[in-house]
Amino acid sequence: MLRDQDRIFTNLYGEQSPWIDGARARGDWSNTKDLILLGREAIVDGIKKSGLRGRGGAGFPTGMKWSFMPKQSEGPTYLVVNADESEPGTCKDREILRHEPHKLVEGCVVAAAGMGCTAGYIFIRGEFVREGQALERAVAEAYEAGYLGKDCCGSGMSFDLYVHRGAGAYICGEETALLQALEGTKGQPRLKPPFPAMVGLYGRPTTINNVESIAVTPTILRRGPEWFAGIGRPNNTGTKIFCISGHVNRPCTVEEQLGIPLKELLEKHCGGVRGGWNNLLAVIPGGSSVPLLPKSICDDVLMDFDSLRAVTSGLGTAGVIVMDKSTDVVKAIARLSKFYMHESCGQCTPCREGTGWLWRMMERMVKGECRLEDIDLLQDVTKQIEGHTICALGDAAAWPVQGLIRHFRPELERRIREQGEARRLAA
Amino acid sequence: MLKWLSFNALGTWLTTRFRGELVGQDELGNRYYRNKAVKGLNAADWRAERRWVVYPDGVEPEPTLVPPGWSGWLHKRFEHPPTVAPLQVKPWEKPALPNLTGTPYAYVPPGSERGRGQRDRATGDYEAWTP
Amino acid sequence: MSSAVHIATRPYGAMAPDVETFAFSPENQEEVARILARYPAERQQSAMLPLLLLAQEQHGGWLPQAAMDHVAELLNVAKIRVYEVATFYDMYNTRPVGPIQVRVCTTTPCWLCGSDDIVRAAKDELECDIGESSPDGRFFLREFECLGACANAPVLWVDQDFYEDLDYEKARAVLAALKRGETPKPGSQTGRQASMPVGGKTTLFETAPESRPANDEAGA
Amino acid sequence: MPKLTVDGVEVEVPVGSTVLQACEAAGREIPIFCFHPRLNIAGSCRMCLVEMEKSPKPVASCAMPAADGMVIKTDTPLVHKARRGVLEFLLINHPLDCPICDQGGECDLQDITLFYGPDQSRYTENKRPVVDKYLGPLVSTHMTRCIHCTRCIRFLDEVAGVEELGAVQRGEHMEITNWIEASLTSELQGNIIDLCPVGALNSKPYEYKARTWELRKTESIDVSDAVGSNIRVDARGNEVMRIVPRLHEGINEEWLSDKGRFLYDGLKKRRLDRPMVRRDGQLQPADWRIALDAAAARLKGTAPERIGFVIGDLVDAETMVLVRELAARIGTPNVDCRQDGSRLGYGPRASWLFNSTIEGIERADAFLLVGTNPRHEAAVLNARIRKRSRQIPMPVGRIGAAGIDLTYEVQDLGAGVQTLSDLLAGGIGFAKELRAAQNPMVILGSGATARADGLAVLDLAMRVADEFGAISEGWNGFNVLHHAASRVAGLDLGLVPGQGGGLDVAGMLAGGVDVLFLIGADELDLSGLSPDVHVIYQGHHGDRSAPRADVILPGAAWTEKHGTYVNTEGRPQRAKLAVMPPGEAREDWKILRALSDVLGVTVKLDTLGAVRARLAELAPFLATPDVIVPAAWERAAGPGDLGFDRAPFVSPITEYYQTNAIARASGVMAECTKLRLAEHSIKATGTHG
Repeated sequence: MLRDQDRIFTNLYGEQSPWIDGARARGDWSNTKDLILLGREAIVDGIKKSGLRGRGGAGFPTGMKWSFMPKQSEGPTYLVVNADESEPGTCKDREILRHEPHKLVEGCVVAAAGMGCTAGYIFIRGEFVREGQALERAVAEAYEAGYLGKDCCGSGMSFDLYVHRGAGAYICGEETALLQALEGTKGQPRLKPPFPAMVGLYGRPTTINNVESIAVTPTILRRGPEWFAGIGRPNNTGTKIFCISGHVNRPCTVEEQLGIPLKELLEKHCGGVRGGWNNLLAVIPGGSSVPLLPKSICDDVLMDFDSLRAVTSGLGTAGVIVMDKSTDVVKAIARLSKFYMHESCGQCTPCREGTGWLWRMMERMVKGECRLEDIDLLQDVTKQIEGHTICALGDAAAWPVQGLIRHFRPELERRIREQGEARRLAA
Repeated sequence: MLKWLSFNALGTWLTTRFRGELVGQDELGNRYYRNKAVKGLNAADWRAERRWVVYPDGVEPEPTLVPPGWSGWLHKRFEHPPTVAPLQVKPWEKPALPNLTGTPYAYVPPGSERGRGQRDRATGDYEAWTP
Repeated sequence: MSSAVHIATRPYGAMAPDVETFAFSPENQEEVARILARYPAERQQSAMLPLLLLAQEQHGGWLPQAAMDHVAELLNVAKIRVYEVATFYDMYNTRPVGPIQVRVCTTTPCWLCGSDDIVRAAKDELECDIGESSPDGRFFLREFECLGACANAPVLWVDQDFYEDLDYEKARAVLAALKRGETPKPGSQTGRQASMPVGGKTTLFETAPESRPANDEAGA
Repeated sequence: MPKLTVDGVEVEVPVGSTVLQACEAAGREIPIFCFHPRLNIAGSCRMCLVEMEKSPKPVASCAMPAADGMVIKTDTPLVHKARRGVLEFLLINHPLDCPICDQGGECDLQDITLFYGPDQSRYTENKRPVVDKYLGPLVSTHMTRCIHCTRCIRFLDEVAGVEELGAVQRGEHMEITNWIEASLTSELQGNIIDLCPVGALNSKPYEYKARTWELRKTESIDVSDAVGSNIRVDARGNEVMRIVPRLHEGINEEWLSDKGRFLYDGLKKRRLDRPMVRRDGQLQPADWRIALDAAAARLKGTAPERIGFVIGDLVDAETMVLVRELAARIGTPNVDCRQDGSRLGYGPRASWLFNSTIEGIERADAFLLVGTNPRHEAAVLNARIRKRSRQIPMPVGRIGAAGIDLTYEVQDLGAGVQTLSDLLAGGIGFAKELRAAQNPMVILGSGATARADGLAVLDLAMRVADEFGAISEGWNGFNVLHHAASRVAGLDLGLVPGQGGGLDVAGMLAGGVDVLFLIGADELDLSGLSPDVHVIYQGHHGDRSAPRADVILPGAAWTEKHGTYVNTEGRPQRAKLAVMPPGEAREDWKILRALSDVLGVTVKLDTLGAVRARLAELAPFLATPDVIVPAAWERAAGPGDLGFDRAPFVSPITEYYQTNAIARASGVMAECTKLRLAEHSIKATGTHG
């Protein structure tokens, strides 16, 4: 278990003041100028060495992402922070935004120094009204303290940071859709290539990072990349905020090291599964977009990118959704299908048409009002969506259903049989 | 009488002569027959009996000239001929007309050139300018 | 900053009527200028989302066409682009609805924790169905997708605040208070601190020892 | 030049090509819906997925830039499965109403489904209903058929420059709409019908009128403006059912203006289908013999210099050859093909041509529009200017009526001649921008030349062109934009009164002639004409001039004859006969040929070939169809002491949909006009209120 000294977000629960005094007391802004003056290469190298992988879901190495930004560029380049946290099961960024906003703001400054960005936008989801207000206050405080603006922390770097509120669309968590929304249009993902590092916000080089990825960077640089790399497992280093929801005794958000066993995570911090470990049915380990895991796998799986990939799931955003045996697992996944249907942007065909089809079929599956062959049809439709869309929402819609079929096919068949039986009896 | 000598008509004449029982005659002179009651030969049901019409001499045979009542009897929609059970005519029924094909009163579809009055507009028509 | 104050500033006590013309109020004009200043001069279209939110706020919770047209004019974009945006995002209402917007999260994490009860409570208390405004026209009830507070499920979002850790009675109590014009305490309704585990935290003792709960059982 | 391997075939494609183009270069056909070579890439239909080595997912070939060393496979199980999948998704919510769909037979979805699609549906849920939208009198919608390719949105945004369509809502509720239920205001909106790959957007006038396979297709030329857009006339029996554009990179690409596309219903209305002669003050039907005799009698009994010929805007070059011959034989100098009163036609040929050519617009880098509203005078050409303005930042200056939206940014410099001479003197800021341009273009419209001081304005404009470097090696930036389809041919054939005494249109109307022979000339104001003047009208529509005529000789409209039209660039093109002229109407050149016989001054041109040979003799540069013979640059001789008129330039087109006899007869065009006027009045009250 992670030692308290190694936790980065020490005000995760908002027990102390989130504002600038509290932040300073926790060590934020202490030597930001030195961090900025490390220079681009050193900052990017440090992040690379720390092994930090993006905390937004895909797990792409942050240092490498930063290194894609062009070294020489005429005109502005942008840092965009993705605070459009809407993945079902995920509530980690919310805690950062309202309780540790200065970590994020400081992270923006450091990241801007590392990539030579001239301006930054934090795109916060519209639903987070209070969180947005907290963040805006933190930005204002940072401006007042001279940490932002023409001469950041006295380092000579010029960097402006703005908060932009979204208006309710899950798809804006996709980086290019987020840029579209930031540019004042519908949040429909752009085609890649060109990648945002070349053509991003306003056609300028842009890097988009998750809130958590950015917020941990000052601490990493301050305590040294080696410290961060020493936590967790190889290639899955560092700490991570886990959000545990659903059927646990004490749902919570907690910062832990990557690679903690799922069982330990649930038992240590959440008081275990409701009704004991044996009452566990399934766990969605990384936000709604990853396939669920049945109990047999949950017993000993480790919570990190590679371990979960090995069991055909993913760490995603580390939003752990726990379901005990009282759960109608088909209905739970059907609700996710509805979510994806509702949040599909409608731009490309497989997602626009396929998500609706999936949901309708899932609704019938819940009641068992279909034929056994329909399970294969369902699987086929998910395969037709997966990998054929512009962005990853299509995949995200397909995977939970695929996971369900993979692990709970007998349950689906049972329902269909029973419904058929009931119908026969009625007739 | 000679035209009865054509082969078909001869058969009808013979049948009428030997088997037929006159049931009645309508205002146009058509005479209606059915099988004579022959013991053992007649069916138990009236629907099984044969019924036929003989048109008057010197008139072009025209089945649609058979009045509705008799027509119904011939086609065994009614058991009894109109002489016994007159046809019930609803107030909204129009009088029956014979087939008018080939007569000046024949039906012409709207727009036909043979119709009286204007031809309907067709595609390809244009509207000429008139001062 | 509380929502009661906020609601009181609304121009309409009940559902806002459709209007022929729309203009930002003088105090909102300043806000408009502040918003526009965030974006490069030739990229003013970026302000579309915040401006529409502001317009909706001003017009009591929904966007009449006049407001959308006004924003289009302000940003010098085609009107259809504004209509596209206003219908794309979930938080805009393009038809008349009640000014106090009650949104129940019903996505899987909340559903697992009993959001069906919350929906029922809202229907019972507001006397209207999902997607409808209450009979007095003050409330608009709708289902919402994941609100991002899953550790505190189930969640109810009213105007600016989240009401967390609800059950049927607590949800009714919150809504009843709102109906009376009061402002219930936002956040967890069970008195828990943010998303800390119920009954006390399991981490962060050394950095904040003063808030260590008495009945610490996590260490066991 | 990136080299790729497509299905084992190595191809080299230009830099900036997409994988799709590379596949096509390798001879592989890729099915597409949303992609259109003239529109921005959407990449949203996902139909064009191909397999790329080293990519875990199939890639959208339309959006993927071709790069060196790519290995593309278009014929693998993965690709086939992807295509089948996408098609199945497109079809689940597509109504299978092909038997009643206007697109049936020319539908991309039908064709592609046939080749790549699933053979049966596995979809058992309900299909999505979508409410149809109102887009005006030209475009009808069947939104359930929409596959959301967004071509229509992109066309209106990018090419037409009118942002009026959009996709509202999201996910499966996404709908293409204009939201406000008003008609579209573009002059190019008809093209979205062609662009729509399914039957969601249809031609409203053509709707449910015919099936594509019943139509006889004839290649023709649009005469509604002087652009000479290439069109195809689709006819069934003797009726023109619709008009669609043909591809011509040099002229209209693949677009067509709405007037050219939808005026055809005017071909069936108010037609002159039999000769008429005025007796007892009434025009009465007559036969050809009587009508020709009546015309000839008046012509013979009048002194040649008291006879005048005016040629209308829709007249083909062949007819004009006959007019020229006939007038010469009669001995009258009073021939004019410029019924709008334009002064062009004297001096070098370059002074009345669009010398840069329409394709040349894409090489220009600055524009000066003088007395023209290209959006209404030549909608397709205007789209070309817009296209260029989207390619590079480009100054466009306008002298003439200000405030008209041309769909690109325009600097209004002034209203009249004064501004032009100020510009020449360098007294306007725009002069600097114009001078800085490599290939500046001066476009002179008829608003500037159809005035008493037209020649002086022309001279001034030519001096501006010379002065600002519009004339250089390989670039002639002086352009005249006509709006009458017949005009350039008329000027090329010299159908203007000689400077030595002939009367122009104004002179003829002012009492200069006793017999006025109008050949399709309907844009004249005959109200002031003396009642003693004998008017012979030869044409196809009972429009403005026919009621005043004393003899009417019914001619053929442009779809009813073989004719040569010369567009504003000086490009001769041939329109072919698509349907027969109505009633007793005849091809125009034959009428004049017959009249010459009756007059006793036989013009010995008996076949179309002979007429065309004569045309080639008279104007050798019109001999080869579709070939522009560039005109040498030469400044016209100074116009002498003609004073300038201080009045502002006014575009000759006040109502876009009503510029010729056919359009005025058309019910569709009338409806468009009505709507446009209604909209104007709404706008007017809106701004005033």
